[in-house]
Amino acid sequence: MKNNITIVVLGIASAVAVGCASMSHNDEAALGAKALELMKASFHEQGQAKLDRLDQDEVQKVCSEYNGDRKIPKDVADRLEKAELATIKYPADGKYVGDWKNGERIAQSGVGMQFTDTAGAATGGNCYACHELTKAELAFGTIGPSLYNFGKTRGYTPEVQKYAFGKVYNSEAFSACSNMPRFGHKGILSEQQIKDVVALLMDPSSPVNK
Amino acid sequence: MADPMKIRANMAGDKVEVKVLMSHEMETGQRKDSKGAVIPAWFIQNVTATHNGKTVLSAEWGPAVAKNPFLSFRFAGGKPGDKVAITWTDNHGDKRTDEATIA
Amino acid sequence: MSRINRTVIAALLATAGVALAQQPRSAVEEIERYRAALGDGNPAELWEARGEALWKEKRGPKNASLEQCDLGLGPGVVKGAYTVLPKYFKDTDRVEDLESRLVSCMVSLQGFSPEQAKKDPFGGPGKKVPMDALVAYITSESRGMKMNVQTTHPKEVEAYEVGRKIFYFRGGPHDFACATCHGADNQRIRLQDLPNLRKTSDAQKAYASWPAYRVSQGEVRSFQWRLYDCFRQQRFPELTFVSPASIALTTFLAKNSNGGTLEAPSIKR
Amino acid sequence: MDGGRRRILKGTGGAAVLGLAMAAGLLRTGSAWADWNKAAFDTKSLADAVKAMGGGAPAESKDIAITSPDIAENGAVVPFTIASKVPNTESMALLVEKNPNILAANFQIPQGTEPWINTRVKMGQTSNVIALVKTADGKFYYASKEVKVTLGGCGG
Repeated sequence: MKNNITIVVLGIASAVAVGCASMSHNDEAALGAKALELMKASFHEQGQAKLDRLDQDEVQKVCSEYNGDRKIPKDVADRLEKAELATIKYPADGKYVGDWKNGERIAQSGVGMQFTDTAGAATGGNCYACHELTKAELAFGTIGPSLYNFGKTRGYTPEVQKYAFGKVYNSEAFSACSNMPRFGHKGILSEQQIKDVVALLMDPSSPVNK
Repeated sequence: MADPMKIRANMAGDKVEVKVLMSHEMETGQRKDSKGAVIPAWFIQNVTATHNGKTVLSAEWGPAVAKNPFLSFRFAGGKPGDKVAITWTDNHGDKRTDEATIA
Repeated sequence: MSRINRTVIAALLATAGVALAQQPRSAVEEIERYRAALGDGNPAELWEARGEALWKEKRGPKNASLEQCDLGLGPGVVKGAYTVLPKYFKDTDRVEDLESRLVSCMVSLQGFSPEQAKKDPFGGPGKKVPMDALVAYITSESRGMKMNVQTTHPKEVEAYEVGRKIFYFRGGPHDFACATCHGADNQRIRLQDLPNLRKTSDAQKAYASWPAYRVSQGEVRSFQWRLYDCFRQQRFPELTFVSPASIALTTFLAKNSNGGTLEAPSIKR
Repeated sequence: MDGGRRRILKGTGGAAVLGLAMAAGLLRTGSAWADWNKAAFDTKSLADAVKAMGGGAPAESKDIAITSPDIAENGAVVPFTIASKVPNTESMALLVEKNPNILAANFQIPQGTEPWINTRVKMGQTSNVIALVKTADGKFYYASKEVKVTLGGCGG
């Protein structure tokens, strides 16, 4: 291992020496391995957050590589989206829309799954952190698009309901390397909670559609 | 033992502008610790500022004053080189006085 | 506030004769006013004063001060030192940021064990720790100076490149990486502006505004704390204080801020 | 905290408990009480606060100015400047309507000191904030403005 690191460092040094901005794939892979090794030694488990949170799945691995100026190739994106689409468990009862009032609470709440949070306690979706949803809430983020009038503009159809459910369940199935968490796939929100968030987006009486 | 205050006193036209930072928790008595026990209130109750022995400001504070309090005020009759002294007393009876020279 | 409420209040104020000087400002403009109003009178000054006293105080088993600590510009040089950190140090044979360098000096000069020196990395309610105060003092001595981090030693190069990988590393239940929130221009989380740390101008402004007095916590927070709490919110495990990954990531971010003027300790939400 | 104090006094009255309460800093002894208007700091409304300060109904005044941002990025620290042009202003107080207790701070302004104060208070939620002025002849005047408190940061 020690020899490997030395080689990596030499590789970097030479790359820098010639003023080369991009590195070869091999250098990147070796650096990635080194970074992971260093991270495993630099974090410790606390509360519900164990070290296995640093073990990346395929989406995390691929999307860590294709970042910033390196855009994900279309074939890789297609492959990822197809695999993620297969993970979505749509409600057995065929109903996608729950209670928008509860959905609003979920959209407001950012608690859950941090090492300071109680394990197993109800988690939020924190939708407002990244999205505009209603006109009443001024403190909304802009990492994601505005979802104001989501149902009103797209139509209150079963197809849009199903899409909204799937998107919240696993965003990577529709847009590879999206920044949005895979709320259903990763067990952040329950099926009922996702239905409630869908209601916030799709219920005609929800403030999102006012 | 409380930390010293940070006091600035500068001429602003014909008046002295005083700015003071105090080191204090200003605990409201409404918060709970991680075990659910109420953290007792602990806050500055009285602040007095004097210039040449004369009181130029006195204040009563409740726990709603922000942690590590900041206070600024202006008074007439001071000149560079004069001393401004500030004293605070908290609800534990702890007390601290610091002094600054008008610049 | 609803539009109706605003109108009612505007009417009330108008009745009271307190004329609204301007048209209602946007939320972002109001937040700017909020920040500006706090700028004058930063409680971080209380930490700076405490840190300066601690720097000169004889402490530890060797009953020595930190005044001979080499922070990167030679023993005892405090002014400007923060602008060259993180940096490779020959005596410890590794790259160190300010906090890890202070730990090294507490060990070598004052005779503390590494465990003792690292025991209380961050302050909290009713708990003042030397590290926060020392960090506030030392950074304040570089205020107004330009960041100037060099990666000439191979270990500095390695720290920078590994730090870059960590910046883009997605993990945890939410798939978050540093880049999730800090990889694009002009984004906000809730009302907070998110600097794009891939871009020089944003990186300069962001890095050079730490450490900071956080009004929400009433504490001066170091850059080690900034990373610690970002990773907490990323749902990662707990970042170990002055760990190699934290120093590597700091090297990446600090170097990207080169040329930026240090405006720290600052005051933040 | 004051609610707690009353509970202890009414609920037990035992000397040992009182001793403990004192040790815990819930109660205070000594003369400092004299120049701290506990009754006023216990009130929940503007009318009660003025009453506790020995006044009658306060009148709204255009000669009082409150300067602050309309939106606070964090309720833990909200900066305010209050200024009075009311003749013979003797004291100025800052009140936050929706805080657990309305009165935040009260400043005595002697002759020669400008009726102008800049300080920072905590706000638990979006609320009206009131600047209350007492004149030398014992009359009370006020002005108010709403300040919104937002949820900051990542919300987690």
